[in-house]
Amino acid sequence: MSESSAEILTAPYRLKYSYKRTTGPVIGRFLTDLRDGKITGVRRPDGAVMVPPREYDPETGEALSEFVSLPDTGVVTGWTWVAEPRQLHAMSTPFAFATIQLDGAHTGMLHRVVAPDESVMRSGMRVRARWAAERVGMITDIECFVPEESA
Amino acid sequence: MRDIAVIASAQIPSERRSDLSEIEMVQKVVTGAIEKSGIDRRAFDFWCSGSADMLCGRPFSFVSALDAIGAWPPIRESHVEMDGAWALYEAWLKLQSDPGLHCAIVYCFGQSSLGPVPDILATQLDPYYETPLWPDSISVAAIQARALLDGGRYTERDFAEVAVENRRRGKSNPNAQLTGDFSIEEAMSGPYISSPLRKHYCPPLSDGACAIVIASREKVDELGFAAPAWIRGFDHRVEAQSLGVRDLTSSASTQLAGRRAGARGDSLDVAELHAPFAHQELILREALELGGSVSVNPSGGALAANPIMVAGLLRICEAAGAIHRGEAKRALGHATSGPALQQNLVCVMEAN
Amino acid sequence: MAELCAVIGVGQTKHAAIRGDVSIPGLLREAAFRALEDAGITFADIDAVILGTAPDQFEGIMMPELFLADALGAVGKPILRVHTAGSVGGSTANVAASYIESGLYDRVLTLAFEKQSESNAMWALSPKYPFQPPITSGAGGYFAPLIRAYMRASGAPDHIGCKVAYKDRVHALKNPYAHLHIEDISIEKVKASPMLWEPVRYLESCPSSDGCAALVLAREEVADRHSGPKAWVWATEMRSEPMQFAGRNQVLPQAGSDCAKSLYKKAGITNPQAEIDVAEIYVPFSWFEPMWLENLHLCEPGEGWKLTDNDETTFGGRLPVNPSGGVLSTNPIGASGMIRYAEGALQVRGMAGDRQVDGAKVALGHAYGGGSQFFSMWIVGSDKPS
Amino acid sequence: MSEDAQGPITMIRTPVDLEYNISAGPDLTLFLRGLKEEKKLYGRRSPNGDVYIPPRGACPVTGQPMLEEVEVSDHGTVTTFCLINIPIEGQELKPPYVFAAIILDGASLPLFHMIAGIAADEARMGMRVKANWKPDDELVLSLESINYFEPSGEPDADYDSYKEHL
Repeated sequence: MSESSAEILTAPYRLKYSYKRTTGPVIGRFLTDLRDGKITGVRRPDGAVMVPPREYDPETGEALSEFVSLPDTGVVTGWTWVAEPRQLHAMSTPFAFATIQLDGAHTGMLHRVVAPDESVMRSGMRVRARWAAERVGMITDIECFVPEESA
Repeated sequence: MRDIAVIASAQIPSERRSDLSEIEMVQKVVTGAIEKSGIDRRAFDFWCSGSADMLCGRPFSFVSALDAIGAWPPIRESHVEMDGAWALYEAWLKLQSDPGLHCAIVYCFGQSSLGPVPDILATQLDPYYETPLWPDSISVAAIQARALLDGGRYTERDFAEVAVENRRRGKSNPNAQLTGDFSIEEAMSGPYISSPLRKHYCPPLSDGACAIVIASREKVDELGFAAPAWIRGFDHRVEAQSLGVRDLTSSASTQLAGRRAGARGDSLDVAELHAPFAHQELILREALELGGSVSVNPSGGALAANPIMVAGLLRICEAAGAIHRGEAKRALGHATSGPALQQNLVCVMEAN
Repeated sequence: MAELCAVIGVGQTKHAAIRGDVSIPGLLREAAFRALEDAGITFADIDAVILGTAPDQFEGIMMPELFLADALGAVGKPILRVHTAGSVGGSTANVAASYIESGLYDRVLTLAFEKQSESNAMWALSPKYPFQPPITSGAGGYFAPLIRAYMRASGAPDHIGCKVAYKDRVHALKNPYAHLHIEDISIEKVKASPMLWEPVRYLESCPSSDGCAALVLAREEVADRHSGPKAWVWATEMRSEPMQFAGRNQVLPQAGSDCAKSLYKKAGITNPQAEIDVAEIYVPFSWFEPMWLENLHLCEPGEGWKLTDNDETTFGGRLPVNPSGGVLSTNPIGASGMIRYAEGALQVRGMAGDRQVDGAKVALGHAYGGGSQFFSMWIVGSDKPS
Repeated sequence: MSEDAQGPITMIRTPVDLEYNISAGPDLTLFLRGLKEEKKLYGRRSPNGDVYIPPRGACPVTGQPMLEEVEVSDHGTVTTFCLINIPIEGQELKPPYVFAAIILDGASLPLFHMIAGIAADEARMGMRVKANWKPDDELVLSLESINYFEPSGEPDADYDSYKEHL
């Protein structure tokens, strides 16, 4: 068979798998509390509070275990607008990916912000968590954050 | 530190979708670099490659690449699941560690055409807190770009200038993919991919491969190689990943790696920076304190061609090429990895 | 070598089918802290981190060293990720040793892990991928025909595989970190276990584990100041060959043979059969013990199975092999090679507890991967190399 | 999702679902089209004269591009095999089945496929086999165009004739 006539074959392939992740005590504590409608951070030796909590200090690797309760309100510290959500995003309308610093926390948390449109979005805006109707112990138990005035 | 030089490299033109299989891509660049080096294939003391399985969604993709390089009789060989720039670092260190070794070849390959790269890269993030939200790599870079705008030192016009300049310079690079004369206005009126990142500030999706040969001073002398690019400093550093725990407007790891590699911005003729997104070049220029006399990305950089897992090593190939061609006395190649410039590598090279 | 390298710290997790009590960072940190504690240092003393793990599909995390960087105390430091298929645990330690041997780093932390319980190993290793032959049969299906070919060529009697499996499972009972502790193990029990990939039985096969191993390596001057026992790296070596080519001997691959010969030469070992006191060899299916003994020149060709049959590869024998229980007892794939290296280092440091081989001064660590095509090895000794 | 909605969360499920479009490359395309369109097995000759099947993009021994295509027979010799008794996730075949390395006449290295048409315990090294093809209208772009290999009735091959191909 002649080579020139042979168009290169292609085929779809789906990498689909539901990974099973054991959480360990710190991540597990945060997710358990989320399921129960509470947000929990962890305190670093210098007093700074990180949420979501990590098992260790990101600078030194030192183990952390002092949990701190936080409100579900905070400030957007950075964002981008996703005008056309894709299937993976599980969002039916445009939204923002944002880093959100909860009141009392010293680091940002990556999450979604749902706002009427992009023009509402700005760094420094106050937001409040909108909790998922059914909470199962995942980061998506917070469905998204919304502008505080509209909450 | 032992004197080691980059003496040859080869690449294939970056394309949106290559008809070549991985094996053929690797075969071409490896054989190309070997032929340019003048070293017999069997005489290489060490081989190292870089690639990432998740790009094709199949485990052990580097195993079939081994079929392409003539690994017989058996070779001393290793692989990093990283951009090829880190494979070069491993090879350079291997020659540093053993005075009995004199030459090594490094290769890498990556196809962005096989899978949804921005979504695949979301699997690099924290698997408990972040990946379940599927923040794609463009959104992540856009959060960084926004932080830069919020910081007030740069405006969107600066992003546009970087994009336009790289695509213009890329016109003279036969291996580049997305090049041309665009106007600032054109760039600034293009559609948003993830605001504030417009289409022009984002890299193309590319398939590509490249290979590079390094050799000791003894080997360079033996070959009578005229214009080696001597590696004078080589370092790589990482930061914490999470976007919420680091300053996205600067690159501490680039700064540290640059200092340790002796980059000294004012002393360089050429700097090839691996900045897939336009705003990242601004951050890197600051981190490396590049002065106005430095020619940045004469190749067009990653904005002109961005084969994933390859684009970093390509920067070192291009910087070394400037020395080989006598266009630079001192050149820097930089590579980045991870979300929003999390991990960075700097290689400083000099002419004889 | 530009610089001598020594192991000054060894750590590993308790390995298990599911380490349900830890996250991935938690698993790695368990091994890392044990190694650091053994070395008497902290993350702050480490200059670089080298991480190895097998395909990213196992955990579904692309290049996990990136998200793990802060958990491993690597912020502001170099971190490198090695992936050379099943040999990765060994090659990762080799790369880490080259960081030290280059003279550019004082102390390096190297780790290798797999948390296989996050997915399914057979799925992760052989997904149904377009254009690939439809017959996927798992690692056992790949290696079982090679075992048959070895049996045919060597004339080894059928019971050798069971004997190796029994021996390694008994050894594992002495190792508190081993995944499988089968208290009532017997040859009969191995023989009676189901034939999975004939000629390979269930109890002749490795398990699927969660686990991590970690080593702290140091430059000579630094190691000399360290008060604890050291394992000096006499030599490291690696070899690779293509998976398939015309005339390839997959039963006794040349890459393994070349690698071993070069390793011994670098280590100054002229008679490996006499000079090596203990070997930790990557044996995922029991028959690979005699196969690798031959490939590693630890016996004459065709004689590997006789060493096993004559109890020469257990405590009190000429060459104890896998006193830890080996890969047959513990197999977090990405970590399995480094566990071999770590166990060898523990032996020559005299720190192997109940599984200590008396008077072990020189140990071989071995790992292989892919289609018996990637090999990494090292020799460590109680004393500095002469 | 938590496994236990009431107690503390210790494990979560995080799905990955990524869609790829995989390319066969020119050589596998040649091979697969041969199976479907011509019921033939195409390999390629390497620069040192060996015939590789399936063909690949480069010669593993020399690292040079491969040369012309070569048709290989659908008859061959079992060089070694194993009997698979374990179900594999995603695998359609039902155990037990024989998985064998078969060196096709005219090829220089074995191809892996299933053996049927015999009792599983009758499989042996050196057995001569031939391809059992699917009907013409059921051929596919895959080795599944061959249902399995089955005994060809020829006498067993000498061990010496295939011992280099284990």
